[in-house]
Amino acid sequence: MPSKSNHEWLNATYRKAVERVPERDALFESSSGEAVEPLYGPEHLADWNYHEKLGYPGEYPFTRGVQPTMYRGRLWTMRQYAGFGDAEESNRRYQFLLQQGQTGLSVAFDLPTQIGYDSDHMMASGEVGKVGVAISSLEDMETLTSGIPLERITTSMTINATAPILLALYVAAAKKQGADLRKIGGTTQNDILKEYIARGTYIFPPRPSLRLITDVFAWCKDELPEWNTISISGYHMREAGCTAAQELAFTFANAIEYVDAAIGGGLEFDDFAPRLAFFWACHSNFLEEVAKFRASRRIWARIAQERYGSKSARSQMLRFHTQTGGATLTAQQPLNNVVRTALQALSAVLGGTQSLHTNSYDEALALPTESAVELALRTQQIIGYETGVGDVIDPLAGSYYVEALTDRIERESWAYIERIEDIGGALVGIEQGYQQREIQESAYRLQRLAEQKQRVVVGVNEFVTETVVNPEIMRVDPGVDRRRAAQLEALRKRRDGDAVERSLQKIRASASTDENMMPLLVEAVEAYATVGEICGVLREEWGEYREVLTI
Amino acid sequence: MQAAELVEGVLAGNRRALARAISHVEADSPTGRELQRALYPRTGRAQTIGITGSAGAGKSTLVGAVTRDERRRGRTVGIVAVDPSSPFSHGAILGDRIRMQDLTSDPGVFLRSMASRGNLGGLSETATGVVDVMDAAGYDVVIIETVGAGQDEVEVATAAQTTVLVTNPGAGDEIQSMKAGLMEVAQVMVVNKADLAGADTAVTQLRALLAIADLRAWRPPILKAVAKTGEGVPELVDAIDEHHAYLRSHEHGDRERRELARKQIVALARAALHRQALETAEHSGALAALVDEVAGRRRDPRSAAEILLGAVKREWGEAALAEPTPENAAR
Amino acid sequence: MFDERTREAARAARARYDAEVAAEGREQERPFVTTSGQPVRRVYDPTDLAGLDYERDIGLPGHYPFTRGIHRTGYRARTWTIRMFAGFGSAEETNGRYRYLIDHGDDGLSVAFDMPTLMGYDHDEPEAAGEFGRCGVAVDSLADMEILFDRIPLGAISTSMTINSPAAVIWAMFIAAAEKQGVERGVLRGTLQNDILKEYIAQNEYIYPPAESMRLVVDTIEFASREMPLWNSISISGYHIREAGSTAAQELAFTLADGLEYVRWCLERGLDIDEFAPRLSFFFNCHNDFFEEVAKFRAARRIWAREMRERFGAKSPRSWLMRFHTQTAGVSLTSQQPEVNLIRTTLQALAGVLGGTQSLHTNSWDEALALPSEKAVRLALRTQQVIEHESGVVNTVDPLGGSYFVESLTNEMERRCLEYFEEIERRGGVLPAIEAGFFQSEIADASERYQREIERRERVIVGVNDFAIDEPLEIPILQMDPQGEARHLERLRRVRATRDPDRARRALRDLEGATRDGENVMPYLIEAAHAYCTVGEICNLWRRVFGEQPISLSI
Amino acid sequence: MANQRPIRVLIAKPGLDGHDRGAKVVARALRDAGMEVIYTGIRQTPGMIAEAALQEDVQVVGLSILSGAHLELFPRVIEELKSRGVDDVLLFCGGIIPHEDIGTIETLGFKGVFGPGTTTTDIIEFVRAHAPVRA
Repeated sequence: MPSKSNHEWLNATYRKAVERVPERDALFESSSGEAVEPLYGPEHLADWNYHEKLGYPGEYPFTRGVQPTMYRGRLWTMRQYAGFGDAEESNRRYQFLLQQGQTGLSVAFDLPTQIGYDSDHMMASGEVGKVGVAISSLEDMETLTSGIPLERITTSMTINATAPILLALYVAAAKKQGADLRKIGGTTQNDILKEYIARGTYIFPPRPSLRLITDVFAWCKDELPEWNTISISGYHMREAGCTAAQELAFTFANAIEYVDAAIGGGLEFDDFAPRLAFFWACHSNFLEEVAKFRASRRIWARIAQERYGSKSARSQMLRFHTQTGGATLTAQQPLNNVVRTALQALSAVLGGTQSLHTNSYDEALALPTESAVELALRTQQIIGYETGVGDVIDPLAGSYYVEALTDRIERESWAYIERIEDIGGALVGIEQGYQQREIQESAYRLQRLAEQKQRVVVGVNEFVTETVVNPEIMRVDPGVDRRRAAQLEALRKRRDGDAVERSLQKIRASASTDENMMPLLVEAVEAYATVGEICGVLREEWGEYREVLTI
Repeated sequence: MQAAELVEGVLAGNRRALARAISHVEADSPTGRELQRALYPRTGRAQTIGITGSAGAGKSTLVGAVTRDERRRGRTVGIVAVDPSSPFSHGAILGDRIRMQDLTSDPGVFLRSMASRGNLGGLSETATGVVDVMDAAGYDVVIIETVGAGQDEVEVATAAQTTVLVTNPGAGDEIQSMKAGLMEVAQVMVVNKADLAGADTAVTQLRALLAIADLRAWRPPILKAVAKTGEGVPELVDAIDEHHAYLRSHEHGDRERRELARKQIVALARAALHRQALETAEHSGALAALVDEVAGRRRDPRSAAEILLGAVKREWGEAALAEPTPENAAR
Repeated sequence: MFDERTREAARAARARYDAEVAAEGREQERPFVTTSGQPVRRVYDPTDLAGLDYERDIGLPGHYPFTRGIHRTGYRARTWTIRMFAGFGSAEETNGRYRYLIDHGDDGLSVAFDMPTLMGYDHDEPEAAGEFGRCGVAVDSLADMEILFDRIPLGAISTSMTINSPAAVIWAMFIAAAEKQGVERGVLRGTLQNDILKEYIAQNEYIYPPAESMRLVVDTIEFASREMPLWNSISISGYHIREAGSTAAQELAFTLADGLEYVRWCLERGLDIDEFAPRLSFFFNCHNDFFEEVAKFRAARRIWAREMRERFGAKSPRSWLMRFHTQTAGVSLTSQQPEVNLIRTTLQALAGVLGGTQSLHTNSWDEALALPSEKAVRLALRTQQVIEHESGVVNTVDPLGGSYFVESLTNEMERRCLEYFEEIERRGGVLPAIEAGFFQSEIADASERYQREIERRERVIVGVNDFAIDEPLEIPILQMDPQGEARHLERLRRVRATRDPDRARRALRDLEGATRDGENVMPYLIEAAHAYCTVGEICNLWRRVFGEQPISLSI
Repeated sequence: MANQRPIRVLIAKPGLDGHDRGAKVVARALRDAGMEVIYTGIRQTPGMIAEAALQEDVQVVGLSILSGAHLELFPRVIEELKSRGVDDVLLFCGGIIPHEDIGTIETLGFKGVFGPGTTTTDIIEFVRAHAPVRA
């Protein structure tokens, strides 16, 4: 231990130095607005116990990583979120990405698909294929996955309200490929609670939505054992403006809600918990993000062990996907985004992510072009192959600052988790608008800081250049609406209408029971019932959720 | 659009004219006054309902549910939803349309959001006028929903014929501490979110309070409802209808309608007096001088207030002599 | 650091964990090594820091041994100087670029000179043919300097000049230009690279034999310590050693060895160490291997502090602390898929900042193809600004301090550096080692190993030996002003025709006398600069006096 | 105070996109600048937006969209407004809108197109400068 304590040093030496050359007029704080001290040293880790806090990779509490070998065994999965237009166009983009060295698929669906409208529905007008691919029926799913061996490539699907239906479609397509369902790997986001909080693609009220989610848990346990049934996501809450600690806390509060629902439905924690996955954002505050990832693993291990009495290490280890911060990208001087994304990607890797999506620099302007997507992928490859950071597991462990920050984020997160418990859990919080309000407060604060230039955003409120950026942008084929409508019309004529009707009636009947709906959904999509038709039936039975005003 | 054109439009049920007319009334502009004068004789047809209660009681959801029920009964509905203005910026966020999304594309419904605009009573001074314009535009039912805090709950009673007080299960403490006045202005009471535990307790507590209140012929019914699912809402609308019928037919009805008119006049006059008195005081310069004296501890605030009032009275005395019309007093 | 019990527990747990991983056999079968070939373990924990003493080895920022940085306030008072190296074509064009950079937030100038200037030839000499303005700006006389810094307040901005053999000459011209602006030399801030030893080792832009070159360097150091207290008289550079293919450990060791050599020469001249040592500065490369680079910077400070205090007995803390400039690695840039270089530069810049650099140049993504375009340079500048303003790494000092891996790697870098010091000593010191080609062959070996790894694809270079694509390049290439060279030569002709011939002749004669008599040449050079003597005239004078170093020296 | 008329603004998100951070930050900033903001929430059809603009008699309509469907949805909002005779409101929009679409959107009648990174101060000033005065 040093003879001079940090405290003494601050009071004597540091203060003197600051009198001579004052600190920059800058914010020395974390995303939660907590002060960052000038220096971290051994005294910050005074009561700190290595084994309690860190341990070894692959061992409780998994702070240092979930696999014993981490990236020395295999690099993270480079998984670029993509999808636009119709199934055929998106299939072409996937083939391109796989050729470029991407190692997993990540499907973006368009808003009508996410909200349960077929492409020819009135509400879908203008939105078909815009933010993702339009999928209404098994026919589309077959086209989407054509030429992609589903037994070997894992697929992540960003889909929530309609997740069970899209999963049913994926399974049906895999069966048609002749794949062994026991080998099918991938993830459905399937996280409805954060939709109510931040992302907005909900359909039904919370209770029936939770039932669908636990149906997926239970069904996959037996039928699709390699599938990650849910990706409990902090990403969108972070994008909506919350802090790093809130991102963890709100996500874990949601996780607790799902787990409780599943246990309430008769499942055993250790039976389904190994298939729970998480999804974090990675924003710009470099070391805070690393600390966040590390803290997240420790918190989940504790929740699993202490709250749910888990016996299995596989249930205690938090596996997560990361996406760099979309909200940090700027439309001004868009190439600066390459720099931001590279730094964020490095954070995620130092934090031990299992898979990673790097944003393209042009995404603040439009859908990413192919060359921008390629550059985003190269970012990961450079980190993976050229920087050597994957050669050592958890290389920042022991850093006074990083460990202190990891502890602090954990502490802040627990405080929020407890506050939500006091309210009555995540769902009650959502209904009261608690999480929404907290997020908006943080978002507003960030906006104010930027406007007062206390927070510099390069190229936006400082180092501004007047030149107009007009890069080549990606446009979805405007004919896609018409093409889709024709496809659906033809499909509806071709398929066995009675079989569709029968399968929909079964779904309607099961809506008010607690029967597992998954087999019925698989049956319906195999009869070529569409996403919109199935959701239409459920809308009639369950009604629709309406947002809570929280501003 | 000029006043005459607006009057014609409102009476013909033109929505755009109605919206613009409301803006004038809300702004208390000369056109607004003209409109109120022209339209008032054409009002009185609508059933007007005030919905009040504390924040989070579920008033907006209940308004939606009541509206849906009224629509099922074939009545058209105008809604005035009042939310608070920020005391600092005077701005407001008005979000009631969110909870009534399905109603906003129904041609039989007209929803207007209003900010309280920092009036002393909380409820916009002009809300009564807005209700009247909707009445004149031919809506069968006009519902006014208010911000749920403070004195405005009392004031809502002046804007509508039937006032519905909304509470929740578990609001025991709140019910206990309710001002007697509030109890007395409500003609219907409803325990919303009655699917939660404690609904019956709340009903019992309300009943106990009513027992000691100073009531006249009408005894407010106490109902239970779940606005979110619509449970109990038809019964609530029935109760409102009953009160409406009571006002029309019962011997006390006429007295109560006169009472309402009196309250409306007094409330408006009080607000106007208050505002004008302060304006006059500031204008005369008397206030600024008194502030100096009180701040300097040379005079006590109470005497200062009396002096101020004297100054106002003197100014008004002269003005009243010069132009003794009723309109002057109301300006 | 940690008590024995913690370490003991960690040792046991670690052994168990290592055994488990080995049994599982899921790790890739490849050597896990840094670019310096140093093996890295799969995981680092307190056991790796046994024997590390916080106070002795890490300490506080702004305190001996400066491992955590030289400023007590780190980047909380002032962030690093953003210093973009630039220069091309004629003085007019380069002056335009400087003013552009300053407009976009550059904090300090950094001048690149063209080959004739670097080699001490005027541009109308036959040796200069075809080389005008290619890799830097052409400067022959004070007349060029005046244009180069036109409308740039030299008293307010710091200027770094990458010049070695003719460093004293160019510096004299700079001082003269400032004096013509009305700025006194005593307030000038900046850096002269002036590091001749690494020219013999790696970059080969030397003119005179080592001993004579060293004398000129000592002259400048002496002059700076007496007359220009804010000036960094030398920037002892590992950058070019690294670019020539050395490992990080070699870069560190050879550079510090050079630094110590300069100190010895100055002491021999009779200078007081605490008078000149505070003005010595360093210049490092920052390459891809992220943590090794951070460790290199931290180790460099610690080694230098220890050498200065323990070996040379410097008393002033300002003599102990190592200040350095960093440039991201030019050799790491690829001409294939060049946009990808932006990512490399970003990561390297971050490592430089986490290592606590005092100033930073970030390369432009198009530099593997041509001189950087204006937009590419701006983006390189933005890279630093994003790190500074958005990443939060500047909020606390030495944020990686304490990391088992980083501290361990720092120790390892120090150990390897000290091993090289011993090796160099065994060979009789830096100059004999240069003459024997020791450094050169060490670098050549390392470089060859690196190349072999790439060719065998043991080392992946994204877009080069993996993830390659076949698409034509569309890069906006910087076009130099075609009239630049003619304009420059016309100016040179005019200078010779219009200067005071007697003053010029006299200045050169006096300079020659001072050179032969072993007097400090700086005052004579400044007079020669004012007299509009040219770089070529002065350097050729010295060529006569000192002789030329044959180029056969390196292997 | 009743004589002071705050500017009334409608902030709406057309289409199915649920990312409402920007819309809410703007709504809040306009509120803090003393305006009355009618906030409709997400998933508004062009008809709902136009109807709200009519009933609320706003002076200003601000639309936020990030899904890229602006060229489809904005013209329909304009159509719906016109069909209701709402022809005297100030229109602005924000979101992810490519530079090359700005011209088209302006031709539709949008007076302000605000991309990412716009300050709320800019939007407030814009609204104050251009909001039509209502007698």
